[in-house]
Amino acid sequence: AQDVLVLAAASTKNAVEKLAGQFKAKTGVAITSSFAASSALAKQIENGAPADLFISADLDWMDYLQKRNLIKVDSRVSLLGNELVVIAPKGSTLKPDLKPGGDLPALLGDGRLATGDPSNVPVGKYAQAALESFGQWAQIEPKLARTDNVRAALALVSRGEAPLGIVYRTDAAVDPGVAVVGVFPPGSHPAIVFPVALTATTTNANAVKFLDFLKSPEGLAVFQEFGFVPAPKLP
Amino acid sequence: MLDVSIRRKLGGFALDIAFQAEERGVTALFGRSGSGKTSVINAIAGLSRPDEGHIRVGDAVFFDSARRIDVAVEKRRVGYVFQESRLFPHMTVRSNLEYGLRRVAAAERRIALGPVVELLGLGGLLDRRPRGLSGGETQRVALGRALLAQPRLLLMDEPMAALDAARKAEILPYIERLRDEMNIPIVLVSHAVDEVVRLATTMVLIADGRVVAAGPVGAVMGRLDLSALSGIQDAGAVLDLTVERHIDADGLSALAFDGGRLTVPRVARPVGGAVRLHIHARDVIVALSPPSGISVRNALPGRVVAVAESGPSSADVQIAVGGSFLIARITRAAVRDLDLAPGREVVALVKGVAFEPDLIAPGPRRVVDV
Amino acid sequence: MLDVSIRRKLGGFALDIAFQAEERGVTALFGRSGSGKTSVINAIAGLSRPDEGHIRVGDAVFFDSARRIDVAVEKRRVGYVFQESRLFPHMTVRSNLEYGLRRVAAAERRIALGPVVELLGLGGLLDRRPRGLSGGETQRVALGRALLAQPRLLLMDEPMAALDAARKAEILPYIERLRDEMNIPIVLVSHAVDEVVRLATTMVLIADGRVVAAGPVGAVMGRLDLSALSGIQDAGAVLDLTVERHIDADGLSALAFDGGRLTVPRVARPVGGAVRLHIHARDVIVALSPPSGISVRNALPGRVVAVAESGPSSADVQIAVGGSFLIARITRAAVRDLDLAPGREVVALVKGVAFEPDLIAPGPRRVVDV
Amino acid sequence: MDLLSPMEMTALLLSLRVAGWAIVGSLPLAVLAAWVLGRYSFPGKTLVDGLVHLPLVLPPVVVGYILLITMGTKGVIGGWLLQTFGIKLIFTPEGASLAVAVTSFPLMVRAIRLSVEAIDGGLEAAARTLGAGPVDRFFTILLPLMAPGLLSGAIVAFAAAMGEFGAVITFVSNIPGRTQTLPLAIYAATQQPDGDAVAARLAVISFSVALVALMASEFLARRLRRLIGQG
Amino acid sequence: MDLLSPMEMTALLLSLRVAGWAIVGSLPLAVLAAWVLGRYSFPGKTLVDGLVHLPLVLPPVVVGYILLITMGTKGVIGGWLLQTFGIKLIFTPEGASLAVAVTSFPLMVRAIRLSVEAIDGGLEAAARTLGAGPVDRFFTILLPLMAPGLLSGAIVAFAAAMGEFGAVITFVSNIPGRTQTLPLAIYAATQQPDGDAVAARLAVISFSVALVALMASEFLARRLRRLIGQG
Ligand SMILES: Nc1ncnc2c1ncn2[C@@H]1O[C@H](COP(=O)(O)OP(=O)(O)OP(=O)(O)O)[C@@H](O)[C@H]1O
Ligand SMILES: Nc1ncnc2c1ncn2[C@@H]1O[C@H](COP(=O)(O)OP(=O)(O)OP(=O)(O)O)[C@@H](O)[C@H]1O
Ligand SMILES: [Mg+2]
Ligand SMILES: [Mg+2]
Repeated sequence: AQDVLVLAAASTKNAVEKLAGQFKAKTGVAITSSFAASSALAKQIENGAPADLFISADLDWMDYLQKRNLIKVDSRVSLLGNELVVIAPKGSTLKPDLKPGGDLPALLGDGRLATGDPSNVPVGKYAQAALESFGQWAQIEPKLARTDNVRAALALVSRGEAPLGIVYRTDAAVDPGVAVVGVFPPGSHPAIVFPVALTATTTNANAVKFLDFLKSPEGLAVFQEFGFVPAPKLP
Repeated sequence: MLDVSIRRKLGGFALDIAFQAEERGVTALFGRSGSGKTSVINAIAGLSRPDEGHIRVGDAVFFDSARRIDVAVEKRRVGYVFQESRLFPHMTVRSNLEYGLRRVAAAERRIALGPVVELLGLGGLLDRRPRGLSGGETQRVALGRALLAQPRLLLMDEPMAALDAARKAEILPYIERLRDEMNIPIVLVSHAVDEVVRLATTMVLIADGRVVAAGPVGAVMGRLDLSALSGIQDAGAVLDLTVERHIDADGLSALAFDGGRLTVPRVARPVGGAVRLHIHARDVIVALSPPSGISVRNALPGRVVAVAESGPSSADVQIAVGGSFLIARITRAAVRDLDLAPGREVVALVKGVAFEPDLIAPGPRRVVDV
Repeated sequence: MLDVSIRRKLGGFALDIAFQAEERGVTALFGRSGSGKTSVINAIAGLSRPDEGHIRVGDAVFFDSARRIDVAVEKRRVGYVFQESRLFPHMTVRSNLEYGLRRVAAAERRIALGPVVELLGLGGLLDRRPRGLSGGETQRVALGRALLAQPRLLLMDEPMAALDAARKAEILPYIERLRDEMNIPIVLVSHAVDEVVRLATTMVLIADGRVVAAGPVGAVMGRLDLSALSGIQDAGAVLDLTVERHIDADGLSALAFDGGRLTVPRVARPVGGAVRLHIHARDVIVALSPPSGISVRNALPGRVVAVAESGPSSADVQIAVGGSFLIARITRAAVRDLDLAPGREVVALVKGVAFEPDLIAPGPRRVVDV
Repeated sequence: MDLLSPMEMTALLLSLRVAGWAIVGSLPLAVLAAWVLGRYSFPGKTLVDGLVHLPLVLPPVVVGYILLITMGTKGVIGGWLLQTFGIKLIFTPEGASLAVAVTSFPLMVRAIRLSVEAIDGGLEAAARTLGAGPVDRFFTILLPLMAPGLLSGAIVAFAAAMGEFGAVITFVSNIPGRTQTLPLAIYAATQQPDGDAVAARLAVISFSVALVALMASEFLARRLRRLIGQG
Repeated sequence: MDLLSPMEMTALLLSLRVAGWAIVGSLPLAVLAAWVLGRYSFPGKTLVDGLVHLPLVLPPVVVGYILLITMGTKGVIGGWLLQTFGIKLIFTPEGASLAVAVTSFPLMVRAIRLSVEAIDGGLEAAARTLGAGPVDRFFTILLPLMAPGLLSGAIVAFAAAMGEFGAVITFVSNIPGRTQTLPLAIYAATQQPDGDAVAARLAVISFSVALVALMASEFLARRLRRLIGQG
C-alpha cells in the first residue's frame, strides 16, 4: 500500500502520531508525518514538496495555498478547533478575569506576557484579537514577549521568566510546568480553526482514506483526548 | 650556447645584463648582495619577466620581446636549485627526485635516476623525508631533483650560502662532478670567491644591475682592478695546471704549467689530469733570487708586469710567469726595498702546503687553494 | 666570576660541562655543530633546566640542584643575543632597545640608552622597524637590546653565523668595544675560529657534550693536538703584542712581544696599546737563517719545540719564540730537507701584509690575521 | 541499557550521513574557493569573499527559504535538476545534505584558506621549474600540504553540520527517517509533554559525536602534519 | 527613497549594537581561551576545546534554552546576577548580546588561536630573558602580534552575530526596539504570506553590513600587519 505523507502543524504532533498508529493498525498503510511551522510547510508545498495532506494551524496559510491552486479545494475542511487560554507557572496564584476591563494588565505588573509573535504566529494573532476586544491591547502590547513558536512561550512561563502567557489549550498540556489559569470566552477572538486539505498534486487514495479517518468520530475523539475541540461552524 | 640579454626596471633598480656562455661548464654570476644576480636567473627560469631583451639556450628561445615569445616556466625545462632548497616536505627524497623526471616524456629522458643517485651519493636517503636531512644532504637532493627534470640548463642560486664550511666542502665535489660529467650548461650565482674559483669556467661580474667584467675565470680573477670592480678583498690568481708526476714518498704532486712547476700536496688526479689552483695574493712572496734553507718549495721565476696600491700600506704586484699571471700582495716598504717595477725579474715563492686536505676532490678541473 | 657545572640528558645526548670564566672578557664556547653549545647557554639563561649542577654569576646563584635553587629566566638578568636575533617585529628599534631597560628598576640602570646607541652606531635606526634592517644592523640592535636589560652576563649564540663576511666585519668591532668598554662577562658561542680568536679571552672547547680543552685563547690555540680535539683545520697561534711605534711613511706599525718584533700594516692603536695577532700556521715559513732580497718583513728567531704530522704530506712545527709559540705548517719534505727536529734553531718568517684592511678596528686587544 | 530508541538511532545515523555527505560533497568547491581566495587577487574578490560568508551571516531559516525557492521542484535550479537528471532535493536526505552543506560552507572555506595561505609559494615556483602546470601543482603540492588544515576545517564544518536546524527544517521539512536529523529530533522532543529529558539526552549525544569528531581531527591532523613532514 | 522603515532601522541599529557588544564583551575571554589552547598542553585540553566548540555544534535554539535555564532570573547564574548586581539579561538587549556572544564564540576562538599558534615562540623566550613575566609578555608581545588574526576573527564573529536567530529569540524573545534584531525581523517577515519582499530587502541589508565589515576587516588586518612589521 502506498504511504501517505502528512505535513502537519507542530502543535498537532502528539494527536497525529497517535492517529497514524491507529490507522496503520487498521489498514496497514503507513503514515509519514512532518511537523513544523505551518508557514514553512505551506511554502514547502508551494515549492513542490511531494506531500499528500496538509494540516495547518492557521487559516491564512491554507488560504495562501488555496489562492495558488495548490490544494484540492473540495477536500478542504475545518477539522479542529482549539481554545485560547492563559497560563501561569505551576503553583502561581494569579487568576485573571478575562473580560473587557478585566485585571489581566494589572496582574501582569511589570512582568511580560509570553505568546507567539502576533505578526506571524497564529496563537499570537488570536491573542491580539482577544486583547483588542477587551480593549487591553494597547496596554499589553509593549509587555509582550513574542516567541517564534508556542514551545518557547511555554518555556518562558514554565521557567517563571514570564508570569503569564497565552497559548492554545492543547499546548498547555505539553509543559508540566504550567497551569491553565483562564480561558478566553469564544466571542473574544475569531474562531480558532485547524483546516486540513489534500494537496493539489496528490493522487494517493490512501491519503483520502486517512483524511476520512481523521474526520471520523473515532479520529475526532483522539484529537479531543489531546485537548482539541470540534471545529466551530464557520460562517 | 646560453645567450642572455635583458633589461628590466625593478622599482628604483634597473637591470641591464647581457652575457653569453658556453654549452658546457659553469658560468658564475658574481656580485655583491643586491647587485641583481637572482633577478637574472629568475628571468632565465621565467619566474620573472624582463621588460625587453631575449634569452636563448641552444636552439630554444625562452624569451624574445621583439618576437613576443615568452615560454611558460613549466615549458622551459630549466633546472633551478634554490638557495633554500625548496624540497617538497610531504614527499620522500625519492619522490622529490622523481617529480621532474615523471613530467618529461620517456623518450626524452637522458638522465636516469640511478646515475644521479650514484653521482650525488643519495643512495641511503631515498626513503627519508626532507625534514630530517642535513643542509648538505638537502642541497644535494635539490640538485638531483633539478637534474632529473632533464634540464637544458641548470640554474643555481647560491646553493651553498646557507651551509657551513663542512657542509659546503661536502657538496662542492658533487657540483664539480656535475659540471664535468654532464653536458649541461650551469649558471651559478654566488658571492663567495672560493666557490666561483673552484667551479666556474666563465665569470660574469655584476654590479648595480650591470655586467662590469666577464670572461674566463683566470682572466677576470687576474685583473688588478678586481677589488675596485667587485669588492673582492681576497685578490689572487687562478692557474690551470696539469699533473706531471706524483711524489709518493712525500705525499706530494708536481704540477706543470707554462710558467714552470709547482709542488703541492698529493692531488687525486692521474698524471696528465687538469688541476686548477687559486693562488691568493697574500700567500705569494716576492724574492729577487731563489732563497735556500727555507721551507717554501715553490719558486717560480717571472717578470713584474704591474704594481698597484691595494691598501694604505700594501701593494699588489702582478707577475708574469710564463703565459700566466700571479698576484702578490706585499707591503709597499718591500716594493721600495726590492725596487720592484714593471720589467724587473723576480722569483715568486708559493707555499705548497697551505690548504686543507678536504679540498682535495677528483675532477678534470681541480682547484686547490694555495 | 662565572661558574658553570651542569649535567643533562637530552634524549641520546649527554651534556656534562664545567667551566669557569672571569668577570671581564669573552669566554668562547667553541665546538662543532651538535656538540652542545646552545644547550649550555640555554641552561645559563634558564631556558632549559639542567638535571643537576650549579650555575653562578658573581654572587648570584642562578641554579643549584643541591640547594634546589632555580631562578626564573626573567629574574636572571642575562642578556641573550640569539642567532636569529628575535627582534620584536611590531616595535621600532627604539622600543626594542628599551624593552629590557624599562623592566629594570631605575636605580639599577647602569647602562643608559644614549651610550649604547652611540657604541653600536644605532643613531639612524631608532625609528625604523626590524623588518627593514640589514642582517648586521639587526644583530647590533639585538646586542643593544640585550645590553640595555642591564645584564649580569651577556650570552651570544653564534651572533654572526647568519651574516655574510661584509656584515660580519661590520659587527665585529662593536662586540670588541663591548668587551673592552663594559664590565660584563660575555659567553660567546661560535664555530668560527676567526671570531673566537678575535674576540675571546678564554676558550672552552666542547665536543660531544664535554669540555675537552679550556684556557686562555693563546694557550688553547697553540696546541698541536687542536685539530684532533676540535676539527679545526685552520691551525695557528695567537700572539698578544704591544704597539712599539708607527712607521707612518710606510703605513706600518711595529709590534713587540717577548719573542721579538713584527711589522704589520698600521694598527689604529696608540703606542703602548695591546694588539692580538692570529698567525695561521699556513702563513708561517721556516728558514734556517734570515734570508735577504725577499718581500717578507718579519723574521723571528726561535727554536723548534715539536713537530707533528698534520696531513698526508704536511707537518705542524711548533716554534718557541721568546715565551710565545708559533705554529708553522710546512711539507714533510721540507721538514726532512731542513732537518727540523726539537731543539733546532730556526727563523720563522711571517708576512706582514696579508690581511684585509677592514679587519683593522680599535680596541685594547687587537686581532690581526697575519 | 538502550541509550537510544530506534527512532533516535535512525535520527543519529541520518545526521551522520547527511553531515558526512554534505562535507564530502562541498569539499571540492570549498577547496577551490579557498585556493582562489587564498592565492589570487582579482577584482571583485571581496564580493566573492562576502558571498562565501553569506550563509554565516544570514539566519539559517532564511538560507532554508532561499534553498526552497531556488532548489525546490518549482525553483529554477531544482526544476532543471528534476527534469534533466530526475534529481529531487526537497524532502530528501540529499536535500538535507545540501542545506547543511550551504550553512557550514563558510567555516570550511575559512579553515582551508588559512592553510592555503600558509603554504610557501616558493614550493609552487619550484614545481613550475620542474615542469608542473597549475592543475598538476594543485594536486601534487597544494592539496597534500593543505591536508591538515583541510581535515580540521572539514571536521569543524561536520560538527556544525550535525547541529544545523533552521535551514534543514525549512528546506526539507522534518520527516522521520528521511530528513529528521538529530537537531530536528531534539526539536520534536521539545514539542512533547515529557520531551525535555529526551531532548537533553539527544543534545548530549550530539555533543559527544562532535567531541569525538574534534578529537579525531586533532589526532589525525597531527599525524597528517607528521606525514607531510611538518610536525 | 527610504530604504528602511523606522522599525527596520531600529532593528538594524539594535543588531549592530547587540553584535558589537557581544564581540567586544567576549573578546577577552576568547583571547584567553585561544591563548591557553594555542600555547599550552594540559590534561583535559580536548574537553575544553570541545566545550569551546559546543555552541557551534548545538542547534542555536538549544543554546537559547540553556541560556534561559541558567541565565534567566530564575536560573542559577541569572538569579545571582539579578540579586547581586541587579542585572537582568532576559528580555533585554544585553541578554541578546550574551546569546550572540555565546554562539559566535567558537568562531572567534578558532581564528585567534590560529594567530597565536603562528607567533614564533622564540620571541617570548627573548622577552623572558629581557625580564618580562607571563602577563607582561602577553600584553607586550602576544597581543600585538595576534592583533591581525584577532581582528579578522572578531569581524567574522561579528558578521555571524549579526545573523544569529535561534538563540536570541529563545532567550530574550522578540521585542521590537529591545530585542528584535535584524534576523528576527527577517524571520518574522518570512512567516507572513506576503512578507517575502520585505524579508529579501532586510536580508540584502544584513548581507551588505556583513560585507562592509569583512571588507573593513581585510583592509584593517592588512594595515595592522604592516604596522606590526609583518606585511
Ligand atoms: N620586485 C622588486 N621591486 C623592487 N626592487 C626589487 C624587486 N626585486 C628585486 N629588487 C631589487 O633589485 C635588486 C637586485 O635584487 P636581487 O635579489 O636580484 O639581488 P642579488 O644579487 O640576488 O642579491 P643577494 O645576493 O642578496 O641575493 C635589489 O636592490 C633589490 O632590492
Ligand atoms: N630536546 C632535545 N632532545 C634530544 N636531543 C636534543 C634536544 N636538544 C638538543 N639535543 C641534542 O643535543 C645536542 C646538542 O645540541 P645543541 O643545540 O646544544 O648543539 P650546538 O653545539 O648548539 O650545535 P649548533 O652549532 O648546530 O647550534 C644535539 O645533538 C641535539 O641533537
Ligand atoms: Mg639573490
Ligand atoms: Mg647552537
